[in-house]
Amino acid sequence: MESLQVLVKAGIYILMAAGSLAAIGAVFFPNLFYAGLSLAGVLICVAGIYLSAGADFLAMVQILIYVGAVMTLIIYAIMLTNIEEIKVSHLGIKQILLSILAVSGFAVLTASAILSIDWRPLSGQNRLEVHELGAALMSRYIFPFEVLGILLFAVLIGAIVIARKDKV
Amino acid sequence: MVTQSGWIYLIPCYPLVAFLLNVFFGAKVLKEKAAWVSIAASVLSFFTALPFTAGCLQGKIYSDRFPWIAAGNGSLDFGYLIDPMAAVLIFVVTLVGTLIVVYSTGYMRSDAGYHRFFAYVSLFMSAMTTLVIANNFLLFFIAWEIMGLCSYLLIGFWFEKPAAAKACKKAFLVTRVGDIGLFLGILTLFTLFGTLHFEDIKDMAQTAAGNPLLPAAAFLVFCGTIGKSAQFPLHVWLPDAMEGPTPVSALIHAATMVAAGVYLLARAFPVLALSPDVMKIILYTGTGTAFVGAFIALGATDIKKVLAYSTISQLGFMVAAMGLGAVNAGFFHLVTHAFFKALLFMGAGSVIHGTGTQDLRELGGLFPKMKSTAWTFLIGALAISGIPPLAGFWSKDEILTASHGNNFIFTVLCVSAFITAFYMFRLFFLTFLGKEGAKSGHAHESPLSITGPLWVLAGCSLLAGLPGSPFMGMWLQNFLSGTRHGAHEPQAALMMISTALGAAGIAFAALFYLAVPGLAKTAEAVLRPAGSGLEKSMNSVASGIGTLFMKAGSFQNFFDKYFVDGIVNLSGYAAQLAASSIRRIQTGLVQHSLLVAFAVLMVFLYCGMK
Amino acid sequence: MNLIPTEHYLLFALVLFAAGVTGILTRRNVIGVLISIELMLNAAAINLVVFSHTVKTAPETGQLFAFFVIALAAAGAAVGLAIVLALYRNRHTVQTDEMNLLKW
Amino acid sequence: MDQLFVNLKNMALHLIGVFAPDWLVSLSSILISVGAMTFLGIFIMMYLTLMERKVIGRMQNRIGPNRVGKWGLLQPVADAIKMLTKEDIVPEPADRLLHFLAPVMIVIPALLIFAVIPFGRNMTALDLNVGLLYFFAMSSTTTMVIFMAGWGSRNKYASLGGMRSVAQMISYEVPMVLSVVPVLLSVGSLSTGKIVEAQADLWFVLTPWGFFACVIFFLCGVAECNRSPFDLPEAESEIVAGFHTEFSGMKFALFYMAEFMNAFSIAALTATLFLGGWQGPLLPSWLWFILKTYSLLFVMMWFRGTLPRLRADQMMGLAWKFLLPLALVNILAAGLHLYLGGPAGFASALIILLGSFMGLSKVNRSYVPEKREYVLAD
Repeated sequence: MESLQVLVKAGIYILMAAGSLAAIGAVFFPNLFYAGLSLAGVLICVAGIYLSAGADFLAMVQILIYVGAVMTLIIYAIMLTNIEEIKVSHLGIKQILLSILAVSGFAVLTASAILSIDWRPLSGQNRLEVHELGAALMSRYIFPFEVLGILLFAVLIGAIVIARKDKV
Repeated sequence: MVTQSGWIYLIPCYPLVAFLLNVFFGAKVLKEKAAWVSIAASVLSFFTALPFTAGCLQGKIYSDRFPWIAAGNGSLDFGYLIDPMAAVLIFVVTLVGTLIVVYSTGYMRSDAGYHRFFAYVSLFMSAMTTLVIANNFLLFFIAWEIMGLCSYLLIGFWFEKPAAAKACKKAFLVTRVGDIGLFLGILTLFTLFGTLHFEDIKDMAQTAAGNPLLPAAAFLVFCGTIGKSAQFPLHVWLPDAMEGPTPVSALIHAATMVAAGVYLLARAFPVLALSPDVMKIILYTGTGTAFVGAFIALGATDIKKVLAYSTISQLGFMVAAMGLGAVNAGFFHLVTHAFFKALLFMGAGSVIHGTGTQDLRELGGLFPKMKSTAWTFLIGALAISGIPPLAGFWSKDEILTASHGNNFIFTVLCVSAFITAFYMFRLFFLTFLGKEGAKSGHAHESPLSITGPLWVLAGCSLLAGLPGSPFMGMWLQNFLSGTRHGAHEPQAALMMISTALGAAGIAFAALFYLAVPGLAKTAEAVLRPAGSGLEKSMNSVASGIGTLFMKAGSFQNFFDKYFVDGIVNLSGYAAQLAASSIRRIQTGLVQHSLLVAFAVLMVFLYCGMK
Repeated sequence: MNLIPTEHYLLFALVLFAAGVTGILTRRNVIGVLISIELMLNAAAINLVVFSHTVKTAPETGQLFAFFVIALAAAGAAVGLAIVLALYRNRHTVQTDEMNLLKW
Repeated sequence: MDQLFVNLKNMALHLIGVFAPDWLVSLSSILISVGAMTFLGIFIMMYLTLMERKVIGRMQNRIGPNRVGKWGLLQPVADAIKMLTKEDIVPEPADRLLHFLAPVMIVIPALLIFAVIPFGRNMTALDLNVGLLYFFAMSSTTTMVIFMAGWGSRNKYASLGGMRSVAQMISYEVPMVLSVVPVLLSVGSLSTGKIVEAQADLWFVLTPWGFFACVIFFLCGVAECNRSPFDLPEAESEIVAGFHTEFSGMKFALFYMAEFMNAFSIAALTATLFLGGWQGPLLPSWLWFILKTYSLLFVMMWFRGTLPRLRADQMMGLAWKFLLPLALVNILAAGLHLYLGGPAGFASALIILLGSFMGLSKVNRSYVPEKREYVLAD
């Protein structure tokens, strides 16, 4: 079976590489539609990562909610505000350079922090069954679940009220 | 023996009440009767002052104080002080004042501003009397300023005449320059002695002997006198002040106000005495003014101008006396001068009243037409020239004896005395004797209200000299100084010299103007340009000082505008500059602020990680 | 069975997060910014999932929280895009640098 | 017979295992199942087109294609060749990348869904324990691809058609997901294999909530693949051909294939969830599965042949105002049925469901626009 494991590991690394590339694409693509699609690519790679980390339910939910709903929202927004034509998609070169500098600084700092710690004792996963998740959701985390429900309900109404043309 | 008496406060109050009555009810109610209110007020103040003069004769001194401003622990208090000097002066002032008010009822009869004139005169009388009886420098200064105001108002009485308007402004401003000096002097005295009362300063004068501020205070006080008594640099306003009505010139510019300067020196004498170099300055200014005044008077063609310059010269004599240290001599001359100079001015007034002109060239041969004016004028002229029995001789002789020590001063004063006699009789001969001038034709004698006071003053000029003369044993000087030896021993020789000078002056005048007809024209031709030339140079000196002040003022303005304001504006501008530079940070772009936030986060992270 | 050492997961999440932040700071278009925000949220969710089993008493905590993150992200995206539409309707622009009413 | 295909696969593996290292063997087992799936997909797609045209023909009292090959059996091959040879036109303003990528990315989810479908006893390619959720995830990704197709071809009608079909799919996804919940309640697991095993003795469709759930699920499924009564977006009489107007040749063929695969998977899943999948008395499991799936496909074609097209607002109204509430009530009824158990549960569920059905249909009286009087041009 270890040959399969090699394959899976390779797969995961490929997914990570693809994810990073898609993320960079999402940020730097001048055409916003491509940026949206690369975001979808990132989401799917992240779903793959969730699978590799043992969270199957989460992977499927990720694809269902993110790629299904959020991407549709984003693409709707893109189409409705016909952003396509506007050529300049990024801010001034000064702002770009400064932000890249700042972010790379941040990345170096955090990376050094990550690499300097020995994670071995913490590593190791256990694949969770969906019913375990369901049980926990309904027992221990019932309160956040209900609040989430109410929040989504409010968002539903709010989004509609904000977005629709006011009937004047 | 010091006593108090409430009545003294009333002396200045009577003219003040008269002033208020004239101001508020003059136009509507009083109209013609305005003069009676003023006359009543001055007569009342004269008779109120009389008992106190008498009191002083018996050696009493009246002095009282009441706190006026309570400042911190000390307090400025006002009050009156009647000592021999004040007693004599109050007597002279009220007497001459009353006579002049009576005189001016006739002189000002048909004038439109009748009540206004008498209102100002009453105000002036109350100010002068306050000044005389004041017991401290501050009250003295207040009265001094009110007198300045009154002189402004009275000189500019016919304000519709541009010359008068200009003259009153000039008078006021020039005296102001002197007043500033006086005020600074008073402040320095206050810093020196902590009090402004005459007696206290007299007692404490010794304590501040070494202090460098003392000569400064003395000099500054003297500036006040220069301004008010028209001494050398600041004398320019007096000749122009002749624009005012003649009674004004008589009252203010002959008898009282100009004398106030000399009275100030007398009051401040303890301080002056302690600073020899200031005394020297006073002496030389006095003599200089005396000589210059006399010389310019020679060339003057206008009666009142001649008398104005003669006043300047006589004041020069008094100031010189003060400079020599002979306070009593100076004061004695002040008293006699008040009488005969008032007489001369009123004489000139009645001549102007009669003929309608002031120009000597248009006058002449008035003796037969205006007999009483002519005779009184002659008495005045004789008095001022220093002919023995009259007042002028004794007081001038006193001054000459005082200056005997310093022979340069003595010679200058003698020459001045000679010139005084000369120009007085030049004036007399040109107006009253000789052939008829253009305007002499229909001249007529003034009414009794004018000639009356003339005769009274003539009498005073005759008698005023005696109290100070040897016949009465120098009584006035002793009385003034309160000691046995008030004056110098009269030296027969000096007396002879002074009478000789007076007689020579008169003789020369007669020679030039009566005896040889042609000679008058040549004399005039020579004297007039010389006199006016000197006058012009004197004026240029005064205006030089003016421009000096102007320069100082403009520099101060420049400094104030550019440095003081500059600094203030600079701070405002700096704040604005800083604000506008910081404002740029607020770009309104969300990503900028996010970038800043992220950078700060990174810094915290870095610090946290170290 | 951990196939991958944990650091790699964290580094991948870091890359996503860094890309997200850069996107937010440089994108001139509001929807671009929203996309970057989604990236950052996913990065956070990955970390939650990777460390979910460390909580011995309730191993599913991480995953449930990741689930909540996803749900909230969806809610956020919905409201965000509604606002973008309203913004577009009122100001006819979605460029961040044209929305500078707060500019001095 | 039942495990025919499974045995075949094992034999093949042994064959390979003889001369290949073991990791190659496991790899090949994966490859074999993937290959089978793909071949099955393509084969099904081709012969479904034929079946549909034959059935619709029969319904319209005509024979349908019978020229090519015996009874028209080679017709799909002819269509395929036609599709391949047709020139692939790319509109000038279109976005090259999107235009090329859209057809590819629409087929991928359609094929991926096959991994979860239990063709026979232990013949499911990938028996995930989140199988059903996997199905929904994959079907939801198609919305994005439709956008790509519509937007990529820069054609106003295409993008409008794309928006319309996306709106429709999203609207029907909600009731579809909720209609499955009663099944999960009774089975307790998301994996399709377990669901089928749970129906060994009683098919869910026979329970009251099961029947209603099956109807809702099937209708939503049909709507998901834009077929029959709900095929408004690419209906010929409407906006040209919906999102795939600008596609021709092979790309159009791919869209067509994806559509049929979706139809097949919807039918397969309905059969798995409600008709007991491969459960069946006599015949081998996979044969039962094919029979059930194709009968459902026949129903779909039946819909196409007979039902008139729904108007856009009616379609949306049906989804949000009828199916969704019914699904919610169905969950309630299923809960009661399971909780109470026995005939009482059965009766109560039935009553609730029938009551709500009547109420909802009354509430949703079809919207009759008020009479419009036409002003004739004078």
